[in-house]
Amino acid sequence: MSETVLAPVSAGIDGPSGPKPKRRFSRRNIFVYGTLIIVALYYLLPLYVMIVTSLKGMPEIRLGNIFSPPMEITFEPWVKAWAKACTGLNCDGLSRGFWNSVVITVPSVILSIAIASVNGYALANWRFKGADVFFTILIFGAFIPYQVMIYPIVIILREIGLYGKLPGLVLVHTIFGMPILTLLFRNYFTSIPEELFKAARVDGAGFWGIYFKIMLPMSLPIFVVAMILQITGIWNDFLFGVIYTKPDTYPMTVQLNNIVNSVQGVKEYNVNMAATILTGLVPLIVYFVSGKLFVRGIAAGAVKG
Amino acid sequence: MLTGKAQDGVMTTQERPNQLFRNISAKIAALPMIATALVVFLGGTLWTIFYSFTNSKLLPRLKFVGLDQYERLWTTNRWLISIENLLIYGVLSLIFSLVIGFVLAALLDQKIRFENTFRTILLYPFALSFVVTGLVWQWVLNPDFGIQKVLRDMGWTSLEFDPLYNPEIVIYGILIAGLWQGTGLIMCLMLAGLRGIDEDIWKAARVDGIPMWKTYLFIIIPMMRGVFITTLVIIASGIVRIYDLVVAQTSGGPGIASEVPAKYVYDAMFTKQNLAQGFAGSTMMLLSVLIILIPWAYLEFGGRKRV
Amino acid sequence: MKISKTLLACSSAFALSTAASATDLEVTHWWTSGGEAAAVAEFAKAFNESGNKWIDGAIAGSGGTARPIMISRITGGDPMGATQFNHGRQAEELVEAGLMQDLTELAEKEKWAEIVKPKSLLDSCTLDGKIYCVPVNIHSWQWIWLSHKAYADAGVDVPSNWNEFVASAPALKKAGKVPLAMGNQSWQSKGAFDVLIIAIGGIDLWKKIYIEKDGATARSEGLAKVFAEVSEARKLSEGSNVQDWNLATNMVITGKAGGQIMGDWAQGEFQIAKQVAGKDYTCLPGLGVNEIISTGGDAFYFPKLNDPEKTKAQFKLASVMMSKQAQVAFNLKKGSLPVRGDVDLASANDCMRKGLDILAKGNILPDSNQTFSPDSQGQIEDLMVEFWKDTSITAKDAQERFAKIIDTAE
Amino acid sequence: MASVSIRNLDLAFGNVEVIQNLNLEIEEGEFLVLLGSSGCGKSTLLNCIAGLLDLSDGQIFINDKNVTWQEPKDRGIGMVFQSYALYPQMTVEGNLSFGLKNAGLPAAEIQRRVTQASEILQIGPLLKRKPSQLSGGQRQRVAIGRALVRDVDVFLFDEPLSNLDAKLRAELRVELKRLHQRLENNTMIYVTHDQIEAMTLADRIAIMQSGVIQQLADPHTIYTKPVNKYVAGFVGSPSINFLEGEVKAGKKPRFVSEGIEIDLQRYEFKGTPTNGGATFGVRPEHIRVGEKPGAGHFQSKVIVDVVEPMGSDTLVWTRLGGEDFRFRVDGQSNLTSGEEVAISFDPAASSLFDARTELRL
Repeated sequence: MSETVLAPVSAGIDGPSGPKPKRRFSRRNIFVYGTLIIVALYYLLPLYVMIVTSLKGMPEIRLGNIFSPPMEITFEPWVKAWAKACTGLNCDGLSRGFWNSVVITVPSVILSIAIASVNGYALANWRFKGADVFFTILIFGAFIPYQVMIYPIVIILREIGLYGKLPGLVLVHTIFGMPILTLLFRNYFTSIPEELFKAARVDGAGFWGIYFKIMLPMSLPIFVVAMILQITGIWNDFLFGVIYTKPDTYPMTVQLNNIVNSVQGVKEYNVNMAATILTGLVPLIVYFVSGKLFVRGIAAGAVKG
Repeated sequence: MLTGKAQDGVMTTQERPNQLFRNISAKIAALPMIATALVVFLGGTLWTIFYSFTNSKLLPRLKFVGLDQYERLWTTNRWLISIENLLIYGVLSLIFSLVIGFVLAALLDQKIRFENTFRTILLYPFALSFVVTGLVWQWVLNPDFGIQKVLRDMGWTSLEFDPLYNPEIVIYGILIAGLWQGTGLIMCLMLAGLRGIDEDIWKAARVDGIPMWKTYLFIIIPMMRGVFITTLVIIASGIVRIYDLVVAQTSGGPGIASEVPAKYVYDAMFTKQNLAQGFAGSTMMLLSVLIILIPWAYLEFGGRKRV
Repeated sequence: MKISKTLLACSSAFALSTAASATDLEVTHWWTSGGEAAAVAEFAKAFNESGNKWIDGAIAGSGGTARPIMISRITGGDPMGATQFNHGRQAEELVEAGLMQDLTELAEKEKWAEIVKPKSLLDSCTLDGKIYCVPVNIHSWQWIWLSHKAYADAGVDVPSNWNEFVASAPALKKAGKVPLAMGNQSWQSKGAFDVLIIAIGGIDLWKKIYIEKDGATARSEGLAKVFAEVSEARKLSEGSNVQDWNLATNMVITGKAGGQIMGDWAQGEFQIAKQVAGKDYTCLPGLGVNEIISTGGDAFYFPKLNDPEKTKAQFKLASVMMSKQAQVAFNLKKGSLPVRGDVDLASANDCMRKGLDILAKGNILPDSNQTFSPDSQGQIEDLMVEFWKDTSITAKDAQERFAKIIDTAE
Repeated sequence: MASVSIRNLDLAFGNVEVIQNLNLEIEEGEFLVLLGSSGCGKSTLLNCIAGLLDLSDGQIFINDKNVTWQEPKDRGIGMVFQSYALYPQMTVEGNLSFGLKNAGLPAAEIQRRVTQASEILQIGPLLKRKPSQLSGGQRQRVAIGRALVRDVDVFLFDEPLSNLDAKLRAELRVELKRLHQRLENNTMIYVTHDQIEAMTLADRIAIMQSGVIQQLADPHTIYTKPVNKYVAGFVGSPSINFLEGEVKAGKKPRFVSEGIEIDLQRYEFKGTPTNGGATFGVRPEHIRVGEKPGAGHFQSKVIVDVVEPMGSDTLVWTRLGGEDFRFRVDGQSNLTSGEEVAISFDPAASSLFDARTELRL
């Protein structure tokens, strides 16, 4: 080391010195950014089409191509989608469904996460006999197509008297959200050092004490992940929404389906697209706002198998 | 020592707690899970299998017909096409999801600028429901005003690009939409996995002069076993359940070229009012799920022991 | 408190029906196209005038989307006040399970047996001598709708029967039109096939297969001719990239397509588009070959409810639906024929008149919904949609598969 | 009166026997170190004592109370973990008082104990900080404090110093010793794989291997009179020299190996010496260089192979009896490789093990 310092200056005078120059347009950068930009365009294309179409009038849609920007911007389709589009005799668009979706989503998200987090915690830290068996069945449940389960669920809900009521729908969302959420929480809690759990036990905290005072405050990242998954999942649900609700409590997705499929004369693509964007707005906003937390949360242990 | 097992402590004569009541809070807390697992998933499955041996129509009834439903199932063209479609879609979706997801994650992991923007763009489709995804892509792929028309207007008049209206390739049209919606999440999972890899590994590989692609292929990917397993569970469960996307995009058409098992089951149960036939289809689906799941359970619980 | 309650009860008991306390009744149906919605609004209006309130539970898509929801809700113990089904056997098991309201008393009081024509409609509603549903309209499948504009553009005359239609197809194709508009949904493919059996194979062939379920006939030469014809016809429908029937109809309305084989409900769409029969479009019952109509249609069922007020409203709705005014108003908008023989459709248009004439002559067939179980229907639908859309299936193969379904049909 | 008593303890995970029929009596106020390499079952044993693991069989008494089936919190123990296990979302004060709050102690009492503990451990100024704002040493102090405030009779330490750097480790070691002297009535059970910690802290050391206690004795005995070859090899740094050979019994028992013969008359045999294969062990620091050997001492000339200066002293590698042989000389020594030196040692300070049973002869 010291020898290099003392080497004759002339030896290195023309050689590299100082920070290594960074080329902005190195081949690697062109490849990385080029690929990403192309992929990003592919991903953005449908959104672009949706937005552009929703701002056009019907004549323009019929004539032009779907990728050209609107010549004349109109918000009429948005107004119509939100407040005027008809299904059968109801002509109040999506507006009615918005609050219904909120009313369905909020309790479902809270309950499903509450239960799944406790499950994951019990599975990770309080392993009891047979826990693995139940967990395996639960994961099996993640694969069961919802359609297959409609009939048994109808019967179960009928037997416990919750069919057609909001608690029933909340229960259904909780049940079908449970497998993946439990997996996430279990993996996360497993990644928390076990000594922490042991220390808390020595300190006299019980099952719930440890859960609420130790585990919960440490689990913000995974709760964010779970919340994002559940909000989008439940908000986007159509099947349960349509089967387990009534017209005046239809969630937004059911209204969307109704609007899109109620063709009166010609298909109003602009209204359909506006309705589609409006319906997707809540989960989209959730993603745009908390996308960063989402990745961080997943990185924080959710994926450690 | 002096004390036999029979002798208890000097001061205590406590009963050995019943095994059932050990960790009683944990068990009570797990009750919803146990109930869901047993009543809904296991119970529902057994119920479904049980009634698949009957000839229930609109309502379940106990008139047994043996394996008739299965015989009919496997001689029905639509079911066979559904299975074939699921296989094609499943294999391709699995491969492409993993490859694209991983490559995108690796690109995002190059300490690039605007990482947040790119990630948001790649992830946003996941926020949209399958119904919305299906509609948008139905629209983009529509030959009368979608990509085909645009390209033809630009002068490429001989172009045929109507995947949703060509029975031969319709399943690929659905795949395009499915990948668009799902790879963002896979990318996120992979990215999280990559971020969990020790920086020193990279340094070591760099010092050893191992090319980047080799480092990924032979060092990083094997280290991400856990991520891959979670990802596989998520992708595979999505594949088996595929339904909404097909309904929104093609309704199984043209003809029955894009039918999938879940749709067969649903239609059999409710449109054809032949519950038992639907249950037979369900049973076959559940069976195939088990085939996927058993290796997973083995890896998860059999492979390692926690001490 | 007690007194006021009694008073309330009395007042409601003595009040005229129009002044009865308003009861909300949720009615589910899958009528969401323009013509359909306009028609169902007539029922709603008539029901609301009776002092009750129609809560509209339209489920868009088609019967295939809507029926699962309806059935789930009824079996799940949270039924609606009234629900649409097609004439026939779709609700059979629900009735058997005792989930549906018995309407016999009302029917006898209002003498439905005498006014409903043809009587077969009421028979479909009857199980063990009791009546469980209200037929509201007669729909027939056996029509082809032809666009004058399309033929004018192509420079050929509007055909007057199926054979002329096939002959004119090349000219249409040349003019960039789709000769035969056809939605992608399976029930449309099957419907068109059924119609072609009657037009090409004749009525007896149809009866042999669809009523007697005779497998040998299904394998016969007669049906082979039909299959051969369909295998040609399917080429005429290439290019109609739409799902819904009314979008296909719209292709005819706008002159993008030459014609469409579709039931008389298509009429409502022409009406909404302000097109005039004979001037803008032509309708040919029985495809201009065998003039006969099937008497399918829609019926309303009333699931049993616990609330006596609602039950009362249900009977009211049943009565309203059968009433003369509502029948006329509804069917004019819907483009279907009324179920009562004693109403005057003075304002009926050309096509409806044709239908009424055929009905009066008694040239009627049952609908396949009445003769087949939904399961068999569904199997035929699956086969037909595949056959129409996949030209690689030969007529012979398709016929054999069809015959197999008929063998086991219920 | 035994403070902690473990009787016939068995523990198995599935089919894997981790601890077999283990018995251990620990006196009140004793500082017992469980020493062993990783996987020997020492931490498992500690977890059993804490009640964090269910045993398969046997009993555990703490203060003569059978606690076999009791919850950790009811056993009167405090525990300190290797990774500190501080609750990250709580302040130091919160960490210290968490257990007390769970026990339902009045606020004033909690306050008193927290203050007292923080004084003892000199963490008073840190009370309002979060664990993430503390250095490793500070964290471990807090972790010890958390056990301290519980005012219990038995402290359990699970490798508490392993995550610290060498300097801090030495500092905290002394502090632990001080703490033990101050709390003279408190029993401490300390798990470590570091023999220096064991030797410096312990009243008694239990050396474990494969779930079995090999030797339980005071550090000096362990060091000078290891019961078997494993213990001899495990304790001591640099580790003991082993020579393979055989014992020739008789009036003048000798140990014979390749080219050497050691007179065993000064060696204290446990029984009567018999002929047979044996391992002879002598610690590097017991070897004298260049001095005139005493009566009955072994002496030989060896060639220096490698010299490892370590500052205070120097380790010299050579060969004897066909084996690597190490000895320790003064740091000032200027031996060089290839040099010939005369060495000697006293067999009385050595150990001899049966080649087959590996037990001390």
